[in-house]
Amino acid sequence: MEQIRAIWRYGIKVGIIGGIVLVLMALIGMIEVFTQRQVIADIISMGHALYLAAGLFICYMAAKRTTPAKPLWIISNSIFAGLTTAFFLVLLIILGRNVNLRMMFINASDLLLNNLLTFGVEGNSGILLLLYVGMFTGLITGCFYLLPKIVRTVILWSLAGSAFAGVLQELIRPILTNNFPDAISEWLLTSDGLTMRGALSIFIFIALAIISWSIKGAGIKQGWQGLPKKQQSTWRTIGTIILLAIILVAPWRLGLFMSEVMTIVGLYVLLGLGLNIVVGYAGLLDLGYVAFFAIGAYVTALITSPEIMNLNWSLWAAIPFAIFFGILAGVLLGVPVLKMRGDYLAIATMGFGEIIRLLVLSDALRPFLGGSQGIGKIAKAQVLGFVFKGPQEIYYLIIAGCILVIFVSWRLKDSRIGRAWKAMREDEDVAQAMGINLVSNKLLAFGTGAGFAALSGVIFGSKIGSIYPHSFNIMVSINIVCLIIFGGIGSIPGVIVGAAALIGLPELLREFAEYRFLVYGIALVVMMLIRPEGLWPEEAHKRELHKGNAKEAPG
Amino acid sequence: MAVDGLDIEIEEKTIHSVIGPNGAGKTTFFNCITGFYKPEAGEIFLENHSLVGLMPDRIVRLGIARTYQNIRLFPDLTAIENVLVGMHAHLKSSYLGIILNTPFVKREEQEAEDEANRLLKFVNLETKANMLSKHLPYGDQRRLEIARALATRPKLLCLDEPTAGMNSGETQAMCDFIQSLRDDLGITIMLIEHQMRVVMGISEIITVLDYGKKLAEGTPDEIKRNPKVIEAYLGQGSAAQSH
Amino acid sequence: MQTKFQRWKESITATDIVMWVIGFALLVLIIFGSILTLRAGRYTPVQWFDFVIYGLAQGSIYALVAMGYTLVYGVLRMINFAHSEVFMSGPFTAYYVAAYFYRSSLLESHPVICLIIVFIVSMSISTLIAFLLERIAYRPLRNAPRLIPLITAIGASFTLMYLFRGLYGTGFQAYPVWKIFDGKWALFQGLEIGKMQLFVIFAAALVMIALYMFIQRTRIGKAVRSVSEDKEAASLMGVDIDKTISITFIIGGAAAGAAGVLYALVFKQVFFMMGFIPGIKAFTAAVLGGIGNIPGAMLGGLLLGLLESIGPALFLDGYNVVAPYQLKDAIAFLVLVLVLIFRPTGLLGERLAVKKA
Amino acid sequence: MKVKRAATIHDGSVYAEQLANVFAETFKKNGGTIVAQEAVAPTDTDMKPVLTKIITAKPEFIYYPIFVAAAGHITRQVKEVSGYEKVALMSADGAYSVDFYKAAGESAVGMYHSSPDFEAFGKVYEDFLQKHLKKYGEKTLAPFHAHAYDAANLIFNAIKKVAKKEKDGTLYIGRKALRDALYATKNMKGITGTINCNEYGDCADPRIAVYKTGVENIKTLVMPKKSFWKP
Repeated sequence: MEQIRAIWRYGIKVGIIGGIVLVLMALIGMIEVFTQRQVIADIISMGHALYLAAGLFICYMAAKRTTPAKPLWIISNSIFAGLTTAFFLVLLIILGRNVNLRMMFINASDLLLNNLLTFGVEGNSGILLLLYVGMFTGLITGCFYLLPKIVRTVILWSLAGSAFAGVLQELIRPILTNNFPDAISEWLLTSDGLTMRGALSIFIFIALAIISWSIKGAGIKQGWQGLPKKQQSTWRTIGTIILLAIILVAPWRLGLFMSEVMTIVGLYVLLGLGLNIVVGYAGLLDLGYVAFFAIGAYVTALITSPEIMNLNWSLWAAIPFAIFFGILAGVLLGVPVLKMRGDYLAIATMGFGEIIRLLVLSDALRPFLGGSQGIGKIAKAQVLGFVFKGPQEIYYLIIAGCILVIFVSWRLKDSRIGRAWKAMREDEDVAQAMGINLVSNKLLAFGTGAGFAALSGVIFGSKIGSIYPHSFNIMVSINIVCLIIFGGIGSIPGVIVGAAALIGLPELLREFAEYRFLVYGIALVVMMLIRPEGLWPEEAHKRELHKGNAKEAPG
Repeated sequence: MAVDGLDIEIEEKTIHSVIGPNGAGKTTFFNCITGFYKPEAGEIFLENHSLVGLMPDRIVRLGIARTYQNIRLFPDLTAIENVLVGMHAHLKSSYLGIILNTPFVKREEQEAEDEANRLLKFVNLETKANMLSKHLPYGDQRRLEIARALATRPKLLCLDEPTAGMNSGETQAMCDFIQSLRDDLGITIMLIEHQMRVVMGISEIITVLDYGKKLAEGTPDEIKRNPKVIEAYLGQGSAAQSH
Repeated sequence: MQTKFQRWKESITATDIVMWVIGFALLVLIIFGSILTLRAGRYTPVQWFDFVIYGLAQGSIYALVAMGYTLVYGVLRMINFAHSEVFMSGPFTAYYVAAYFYRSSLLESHPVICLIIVFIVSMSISTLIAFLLERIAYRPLRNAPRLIPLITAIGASFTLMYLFRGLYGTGFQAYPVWKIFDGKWALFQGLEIGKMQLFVIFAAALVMIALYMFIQRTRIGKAVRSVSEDKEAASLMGVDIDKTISITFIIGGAAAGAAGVLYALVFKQVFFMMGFIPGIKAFTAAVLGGIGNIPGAMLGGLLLGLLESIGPALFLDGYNVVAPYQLKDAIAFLVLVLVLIFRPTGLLGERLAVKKA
Repeated sequence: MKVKRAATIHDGSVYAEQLANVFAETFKKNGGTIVAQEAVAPTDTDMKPVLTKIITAKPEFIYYPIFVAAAGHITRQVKEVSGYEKVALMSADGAYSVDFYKAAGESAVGMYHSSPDFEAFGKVYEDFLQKHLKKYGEKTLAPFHAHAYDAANLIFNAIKKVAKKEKDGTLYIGRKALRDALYATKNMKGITGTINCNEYGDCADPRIAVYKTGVENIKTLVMPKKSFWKP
């Protein structure tokens, strides 16, 4: 009996969850909005691609969950999952016909319920079609699951690659047209989506790449490790030079929009590296970090802008002052929170951040800080007549800042001070018992982090030209904490990857701004559930995984 | 009050054990010495230097290191990093020097790493230097904790139940190891222990605590014969009732 | 032998002195400002009384939300950042029920029954969301490092906020008015108290007392307390940890749902971001009172409400500061920081501090 | 209006603070006194304390040019604070919309709004409303619509003048060129009137009127048609 129930129970269980998810996806309007964007021109829209992909994923999960993993049972469970999911959508459609759902759910439009969800077929035949599609999705997924693993990986990655190319076409187009002959972009893209041949060629290209890597990859790795040390390091130097060259020419080859995105990401990298020292190394959860960013920006504004103090200094003169005041503020705000731990520290620092913002915003201090009108006319940096004004120029300022900050973080990381911070992060009491002065080391961490943030504030002020208190709200601090942990806490490349993923990607997908934070939130949750160590974790962990695996013993 | 009216003197280069029933105040006594608790009255001296009121990190610099009853390593640091943290107080690199990577910093880091490796070798962990300490086996963690304490270059090393949770073979190895610490490195050792066999085997002087007070003190042989100690250990129940 | 005083004197460090100087200076500023304000006599006693009532009404809502933070913190040692969305989800959904009652004029004829139904709907939605939140987002991370669940909670908060935005739209929905809460009750000597404020204070107190009794007196409550004391010991004693944690979330969710309706009744507007600011305030309140401590959450909530309502007028008006009410949050946070400086574990948070050492 | 004592509230946004300040200056010029200048946060909900504070200065008139949510709270809570029985309320176009009526409910009856003078827009505006109704099936939501429409057209025109199309399809729009083109706009026929820009970039046809909300406006959720006062 138990055996027979296994034929359908996993499918229905997963299908119910899947059905609810898909109904929600439809009701929040995601599918409708996304159908306006074509992935492959005139063949499939993003909305339907998403809709189908979610269905495929649900059926795949059902297939995976099936415990006596017999082929027939897997397929039947997968079909059941597809059918159950489709059934939920059918319920939604029928409900929508009889009740005016829009009273409550503003996105439950007629178009969605009677056309989009049923793939353009209206009426009862649409409902039937939906059920058929559910069944077929299940069937296909079930069969797919039974294929050998390598085939599955190849197909999945290739599909994902094509879909990604379709979604990010706006990004790909200028890259292609700026750097390659027009024929390539015409082959791949039409004005509103990939061409069929383009999608196919991307699919085949990725598939070939994966297959060849799986055959040759291990050999290449071994060959690399077999190289003498000296040769390895020459190759590494060459690689670094090429990377640097790419970074340097990037803004001019990628166009204005991408440069703008890169400057924003760069600013967050600066901020992230600073907070990484406080949170990642020293383990002090600081939710008021934006205050130092604000201090950097405001000091710059006061010194260089004609509006309040009328000093009109150059930006270069402002940088040391801004950093000095940033560090000073970091230390001063650090003193009162020295004895606090964990969440008390988090909330106290958050309070500080908010106090700074409210003071800057307040009418009471308006004559000195500009109040809600902010401070405008902040100077741009200049070197020998070269003005850092547009995003493409500011980019270099940010790259220079990033290199400086990365260098400092990297030097500190494996030094006496870095180790002291990490020891405090792990166990404050024991760290103290090992001769580490908590007061000075904590203040050092706060000061360093604040200095980085202030530098970032200088560049931000100069980039925007005028600053307002609203740019420095608590969401900035929260975003930075998220990107550090998303990238891998305590890891320098992790910060860069985290900033690119959490700040850069959403900027590129601005058209879907409505769902940006939803996706952001889901990404955070899913990431923490499946890969809590982050995208690019700290080196020690990796090093350890390589060497320690064989010898690992239970603790 | 966990500890009251305690008067202990520890001779240089001895192995001095502190024993007593559960809750006798042994660990509290340790915490007072190492600065985690501040005694309300009384004095603690290390070579004529008063320790009362000093922060734990100052006390370590003066030469008292400790280990913990329930191992407290830095779990997400590698073994060698744990040891290097112990050296923190003896390294002199300044913030600016580190960033500029001055020759002094380079040399000091190299020397520190060499010394850390020597210490790891001393505790037989040289092959596991790059493993995260949380992944080390239990016995290794105990020894690593001692290596970390040694890295602070202590004059007095306080070991809080170093053999807890070990089988008899491991316990014997640990006893030999503790003795070699004193013999090879010339460090004074203070030991909190539960296992009588360990205590009687390696210590030169034993202090018995009960209810935060000193019950007896002397060589292992004297302690074995002391009637008060026997009562405290065997007649614990009756003693408690009579209070 | 040294005296206790000498010992105390020795253990003071430079940073302590700096802190005392700063704290003392701020206290002097606050007291001096208060004296100036009182001597200026701009406010009548009736107005001071009003300030207190407004503060208590707002504070009791904070306190109810803070209960959720504190309970979860007690059992899981994590900031449930998404609790503000639990607070939002209930009343936002219940709005549609309330609007239906209003349209069908049931609200006119049976206001009390409608109110009860709205409460029930709101509390059950909030409870459900809190329960699912724990099951999906937090349970798999029970043993992860401390920052991981925090990020999950932030992510869950975003997800919920924008899910509701997607479902119900971005607009402000206006809660219908319950006529029974209009008007004021006159007390003696010209003092009067709004019926709405009275109801909010009363209802919040009722819910809080009920929850407190539940935690203190019932078996389940004991399980919750034992888990927050020591998880391992509790599981050895046969307490089902998973179930207890679920129950904690459910209780916190119910309190948030009730708080949400009270909030919607007072302020009449619901929208998808309504939880964010009260959430932060309530968490601040929980920390102020000593997080993990239930009476602390109540005390912290009321105190924060009072500070926001009285603080700017009392402390700043005497100095003739422009627009003092713009700084009300700054005052609230400043007091929080002051409290944490002198009592690093909040007003009633002693217990936890001892355990962590 | 014969008021001598006024108070202003803004919400820390550039828009509201400017309006409040301009109002204060004009009011003082005309012989009135500003008895209190307060500010709230756009996310604030409990306005009763700040209202209690303001009433101690005994204003006869409160101007709060802020947005729907906070303006709704103030309008509702004014009725719950004693001393406000005879105080006139006025907001600006930031809260001049049907949404505000929903948020404020019946408390909004009798309050004033400063807003662009819709009557002055004339025929072109009526046509626009008709088109909008046809296209989106609902009425316009905020009073910004007319200005937003004009502003968008203004910018489109300017962009057309200065934009250069590159071969990859990216539009390059010189920032300074765009600004110059914008500021140089003269005699554009918009729905809010004839638009002229000055060298500071102020572009609108500055015709502001004051509207008064009546009982039937709240009931039917329709904005008042006739202006109460016009320059």
